[in-house]
Amino acid sequence: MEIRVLAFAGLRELLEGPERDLELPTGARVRDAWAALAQRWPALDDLRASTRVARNGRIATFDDALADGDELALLPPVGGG
Amino acid sequence: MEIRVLAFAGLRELLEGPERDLELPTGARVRDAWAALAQRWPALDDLRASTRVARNGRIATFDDALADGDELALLPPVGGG
Amino acid sequence: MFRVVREPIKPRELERIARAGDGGVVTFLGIVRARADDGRAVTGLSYEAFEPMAVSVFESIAGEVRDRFGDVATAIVHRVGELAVGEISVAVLATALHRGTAFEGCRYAIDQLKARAPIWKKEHYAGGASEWKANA
Amino acid sequence: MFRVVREPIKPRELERIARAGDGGVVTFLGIVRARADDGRAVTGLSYEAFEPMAVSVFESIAGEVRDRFGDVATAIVHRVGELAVGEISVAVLATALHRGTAFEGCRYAIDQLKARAPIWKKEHYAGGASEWKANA
Repeated sequence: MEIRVLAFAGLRELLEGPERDLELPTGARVRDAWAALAQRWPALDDLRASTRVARNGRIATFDDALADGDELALLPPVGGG
Repeated sequence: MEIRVLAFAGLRELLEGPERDLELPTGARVRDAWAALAQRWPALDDLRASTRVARNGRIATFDDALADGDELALLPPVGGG
Repeated sequence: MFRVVREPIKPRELERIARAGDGGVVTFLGIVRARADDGRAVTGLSYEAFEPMAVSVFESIAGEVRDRFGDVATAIVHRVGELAVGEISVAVLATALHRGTAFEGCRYAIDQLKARAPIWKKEHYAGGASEWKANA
Repeated sequence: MFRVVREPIKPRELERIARAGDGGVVTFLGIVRARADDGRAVTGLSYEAFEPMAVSVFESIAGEVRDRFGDVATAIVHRVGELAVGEISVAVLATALHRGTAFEGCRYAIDQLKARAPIWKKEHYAGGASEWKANA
């Protein structure tokens, strides 16, 4: 299956762009998407504890299952206001 | 001596105008000015407890002495905001 | 900026008091309501003030805001005359480095203004009656 | 009114949400400061947002304001893109029958926005360095 990864702020810079399409095996969870990205960008490993994720616009956990066509947003610590 | 009385809101309406010049004996206090006004407008008697006074722009008491040329403001309960 | 004015209040003018270091600006606007506290329909309000003393009370309140909450600049503008429903009767702006002090300063200033400023309000009701109304 | 915008924020536009019965309107404006918390001179900020989720968080916050404080209407507008020192980054307006609920609602909304809304800020410093800064 294929998902779309959205990255913001420092994560967007690290991933060299705001969007990445990611091919994952059926049954993959959020943590598998993260691991696939960290394989290519090892600096992600240090950022997992501070990163929240949103699946299709709603806050999710690293244990949540993914489905084909999902949009997975990677959210660094926020700084709005 | 002569003082000027300023009246606001309901007191202004009661005294039929925003300003009244008042002739008082030397040594008169705020309470004497009030009594002189209440002689002409007896409805003032009911309002004394709720009225604050300012002498030359500063909050005063009914015991304060007056001097020639003073400006005595009669302040009903406030309603600003 | 401490003023009693006859013309409509322009809230953004109060922002002029903000300093270069300020990061939070809190504004309170009082609006003429269409209903009195007792439910009667209000057609408009008249405000009057003992103007020099009102301005001096505004200045005192701003000083108390600094004493209590730190480095906060405060502006207070109150309108007098005839006001229609929906118009702004008072604007209080507090500006500070951080939002907490701006919120606290603005709240203190409007609470004190309502309790102490020599300003009076007459409510005009549908049907023609009117009444001077003190703050509770 | 819940928006993420690129153009300068016009705070008075948020007043449109006021209802006929409202007597108190409280507005918070966040302003770009010339100094970072660590004292470095700031030449400007870049904000970016996950826009649909940010708007949805603004709506959730406004619902929480009603649940907690009663009949308060809330508007939230956050700017993104490049902002200069002194410009408005965020405007939060709360309007209610009485001022107490408007103050509480506005304060809750900006506090929650800062904690939860998917919006990020990069500080640009004199000399050319820049850094993403999370809220404390």
